[in-house]
Amino acid sequence: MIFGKSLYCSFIIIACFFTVATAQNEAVATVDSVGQILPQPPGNIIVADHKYDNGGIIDIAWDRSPDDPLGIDGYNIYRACGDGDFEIVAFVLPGGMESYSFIDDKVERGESYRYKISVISSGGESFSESSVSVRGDWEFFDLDKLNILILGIIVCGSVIGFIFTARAGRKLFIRKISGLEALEEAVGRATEMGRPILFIPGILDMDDVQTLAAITILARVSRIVADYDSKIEMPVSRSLVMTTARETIKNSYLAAGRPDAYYDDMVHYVTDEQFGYVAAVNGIMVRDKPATCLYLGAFFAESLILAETGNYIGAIQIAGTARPGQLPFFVAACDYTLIGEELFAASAYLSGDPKQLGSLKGQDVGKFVAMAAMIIGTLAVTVVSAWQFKFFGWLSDLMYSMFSTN
Amino acid sequence: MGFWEQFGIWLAALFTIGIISFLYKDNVLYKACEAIFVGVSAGYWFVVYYWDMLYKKFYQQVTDPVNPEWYPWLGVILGVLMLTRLSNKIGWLSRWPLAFVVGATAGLYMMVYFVSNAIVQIQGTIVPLAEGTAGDIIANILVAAGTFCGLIYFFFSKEHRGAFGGAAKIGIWFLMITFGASFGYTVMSRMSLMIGRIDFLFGRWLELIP
Amino acid sequence: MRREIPIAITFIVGLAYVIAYFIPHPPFNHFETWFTDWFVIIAAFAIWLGALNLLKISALKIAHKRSDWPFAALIIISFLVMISIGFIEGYRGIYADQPFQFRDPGTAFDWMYVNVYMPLSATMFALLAFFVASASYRAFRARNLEATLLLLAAFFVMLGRVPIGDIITSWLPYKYQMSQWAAWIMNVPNTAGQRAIMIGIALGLVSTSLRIILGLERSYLGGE
Amino acid sequence: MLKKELIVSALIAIAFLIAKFLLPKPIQFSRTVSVIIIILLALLFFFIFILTVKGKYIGRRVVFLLVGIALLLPFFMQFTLPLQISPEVRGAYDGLASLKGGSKVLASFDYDPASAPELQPMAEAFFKYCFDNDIKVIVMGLWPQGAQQANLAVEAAMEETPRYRDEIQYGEDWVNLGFQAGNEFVIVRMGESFKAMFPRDIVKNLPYDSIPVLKNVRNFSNIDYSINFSAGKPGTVEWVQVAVDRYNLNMAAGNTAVQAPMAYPYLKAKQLTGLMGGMSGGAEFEKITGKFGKATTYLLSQSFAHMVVIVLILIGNFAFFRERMRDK
Repeated sequence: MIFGKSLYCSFIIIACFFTVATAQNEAVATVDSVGQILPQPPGNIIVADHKYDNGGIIDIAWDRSPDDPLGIDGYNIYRACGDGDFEIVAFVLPGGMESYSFIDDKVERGESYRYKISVISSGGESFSESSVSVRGDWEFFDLDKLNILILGIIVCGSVIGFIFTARAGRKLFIRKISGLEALEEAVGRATEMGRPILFIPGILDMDDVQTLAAITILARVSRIVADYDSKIEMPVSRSLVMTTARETIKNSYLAAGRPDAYYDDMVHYVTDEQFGYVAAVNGIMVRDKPATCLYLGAFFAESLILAETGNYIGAIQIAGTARPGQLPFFVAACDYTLIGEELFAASAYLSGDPKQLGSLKGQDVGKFVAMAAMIIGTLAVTVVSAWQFKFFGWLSDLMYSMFSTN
Repeated sequence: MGFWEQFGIWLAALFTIGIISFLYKDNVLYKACEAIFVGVSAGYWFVVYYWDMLYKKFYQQVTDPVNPEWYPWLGVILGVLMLTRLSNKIGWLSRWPLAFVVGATAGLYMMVYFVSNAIVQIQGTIVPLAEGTAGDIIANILVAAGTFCGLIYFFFSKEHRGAFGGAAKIGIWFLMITFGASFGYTVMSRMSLMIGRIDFLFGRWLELIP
Repeated sequence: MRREIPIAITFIVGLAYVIAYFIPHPPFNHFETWFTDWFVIIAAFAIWLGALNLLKISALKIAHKRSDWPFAALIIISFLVMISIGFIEGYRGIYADQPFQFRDPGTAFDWMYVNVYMPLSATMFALLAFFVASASYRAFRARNLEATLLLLAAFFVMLGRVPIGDIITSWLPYKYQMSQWAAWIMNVPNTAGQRAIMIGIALGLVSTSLRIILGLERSYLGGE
Repeated sequence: MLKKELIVSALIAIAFLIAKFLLPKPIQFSRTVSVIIIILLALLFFFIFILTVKGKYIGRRVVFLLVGIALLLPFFMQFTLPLQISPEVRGAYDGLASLKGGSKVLASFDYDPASAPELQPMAEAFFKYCFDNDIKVIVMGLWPQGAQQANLAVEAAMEETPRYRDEIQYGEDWVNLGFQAGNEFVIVRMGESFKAMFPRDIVKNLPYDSIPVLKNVRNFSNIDYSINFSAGKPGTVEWVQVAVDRYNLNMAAGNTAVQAPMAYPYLKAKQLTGLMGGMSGGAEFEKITGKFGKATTYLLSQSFAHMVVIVLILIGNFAFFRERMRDK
């Protein structure tokens, strides 16, 4: 019994050795000399230069060997450079897929390569045909992303374009944003009541665009505050935000001609930890009873706690965030809420600076493009699919490819 | 169960009760828990930043025996510049790393959001409306119309009046339903978290839960 | 110079990311790697600022014997305990025969994490369950049409996402049961609303980022 | 004042100690007792309703107590709730079920223990399903604590099904690459090479190339399917934006309920194949995979809590409308 098994094994080993040794000869035998059935070779080998890379990658794909489902050991990938000999570059384990792919990233740019795939099973190894020769090329620009470049140029171009139009002195109309209209009134009320204004810039660091938006709004708000001779209080949860906010407020006071009224402790760091921070802010709210609370930036679970406490102390509350999950709490509990894009628009709006307003107009062009694309695309696709109206086929294809990302 | 494991469970139970006691009123136990929390969390992040960022991303890369990298040094220079904040005199130097952080954020987010949030979502709305059952068709039309009206609400350069104002109004309704859905899910999430704590307190600690 | 160099840095770094998106080969594809690593290294330095600030504030409280100074002392102690454990475990792990990481299961750091940090943070988070309930009772009112829509949507989603919703509506065919209503709200109006918000946010973000990269928006450097 | 506080604390401590050492364990209510409790709760709410309509709003603490009771008592009751599988969860399951043995799944654990009640049950069911169906799992984390949660999930699966301890080989059937700092940038760089981001695993500290399951895994193109358990940022949004949109990864997501609504547009735009939202998503996933766990147990409490919130909103609004009617 044992003797039989080892004999059987040695036959396989010899057979394997034999086939590997004669690998160059592309001789594909289905049955070898000792009656072992060789696996059927994989077929349909497709080799292509990896698109839009540095030239050092070649993609290889092949259909599985018909014996794959019956149990094989795997596939060997052989590569030959130019007219050279084939060498093993990789071994791929079977994965039960219909077709396999491999990315060879060890090729030289500008050289041509041929590939061959072999399948290995207990019956031995059998080889596919050699593939066509492919050169590893490099492309400068990723043409798959051309549509994104075009759309990007349209949107960014219109933003920049309107900024320049506005700079040239053309007057641009911007609708009222009620939450921001109320801002000045809210600051005024705080001044009348002799109570501070609380400014919370969210709980994320300077690496979030919402925090950046909040800081730009702070620049305008603190200017109003300086003009009204009111008081601003700003606990923050990030040290970077603290230093940035201090500089911002200092500048506003300088611009308002009241540098003497500024002091560093208007802005103070509490802790990075979300709930530790919220607990501290809650304490400040209950103790100092600010007349106006502004929550602008990136908020998470604390939105509810802040808005509820603010409600409880009877402050005017204006909130704004681009996090849809927190908006309901602000909408339900605050007097005014800036929703999503309005938060980003706020700084431009408040500045009244034509350049900044121009960028809002540019954003509207982006929205217009989006809406136009939605209408045209949807109609074209609907007409094509519902009435098989081929005439619009090109249009629906165009819309799809224009907004595809792969 | 070893001593440390048992002790840990008792400690965790104490902290859990300490925090929950805040619901009754602010008290000494809660204040102590909060202080420990602030200290431990600050320490936790300090250590994690040290090992995962300074050690892994800087030290290990520049001292790699096979191919040491040079570029992390530049990051360390920027990081040290950050610390100039501590000085009033040269604190302005910290604007350099800040400018780097802001620029990287702006550049990356610009592309990422433009592609995933704008382009892909616009592509997502381009679907044949008249396909499937009557319910599907209504749903398709509602999604398209809702997105459209929602975008109208965000238009800044036109007054919300007349038909345009009407569409903006419908847009805000869609937004409100969206917020309602978010609200519902948020409630769900918060309740789940409390369930997790109750399971710990009454299950793992008191062992009362089957 | 104090203003120009930062603006130049922002411009170059921002532009490099945009270019790297479209041109996928050296040197541009290295930028992402480099910038990522620099970014985290800067963050690792920045936390020193925060930690020092925290220690300073707490130390001042103790020095001035403010009313809650024992808690300030507790903050300092727990901070120091945590970082000592973290550093000891980290170095022990590096020089051990079987190298391990400071936070691997079985280390003292992991023990602190599981038995101190985690129960505290999870319970803090869980308190929101109670606040949500209290706010539901006192704050969430159907004051106008918008608020009514919000509450109705919340009502259907909350009921539909748990089996009770379907039990209440079990007399209806499955298609019209509560979970289906909730699914419909999520898939139709919620998707539309989320999409409008997402597209709007994307455009707002592109425009804000553009203003920052071009140096038109520089309040992060301290005002105009 | 302090004396009163001390007495209250002492009483609470004694109550807990009694519960710990003297009560019979575990406690289970029979069906009749459960029904009686539910009826009593309903009566209590009716009483609150009457009070509120009369203009006497109950205090915050009473509301807190009610919520606490509603969350706690269902743990001791024995009802099984009928559960329907939603198409979102089915989508996530179908993606997994269509994989053949030996397929490679990338699982990113982007949450911390605070969100574990919602996401851990999904993760456990996921591992159990993969282990039973010979699906290879490559674990990583964008949150520092995520990779630890994955270890806990595997440990829990092995505790429950001891045969896994023999059948499942670390390194061959699953691997934990650990946490890597850098948020979405990590995903960007994984698009080029996994190895550059994760030179070694974290459980046995083996070099990337020596791990059998990682053989031939260079980047996302060698991954058959992926799943992401996410509680915030970085998480599903980042994965979709980078891995799915740039590298065409097939992906399903398990999200906390707070996150889930934001993921729906991605689902609708087919950037995600499926979505499991919160505790109920987890329970559905447990049901469809047949790997029952905590989410199913928790669901009764969850249902009770939702009912409490809804009833409170209704009572509050009823009182609000009555006041408004009276004012007119």
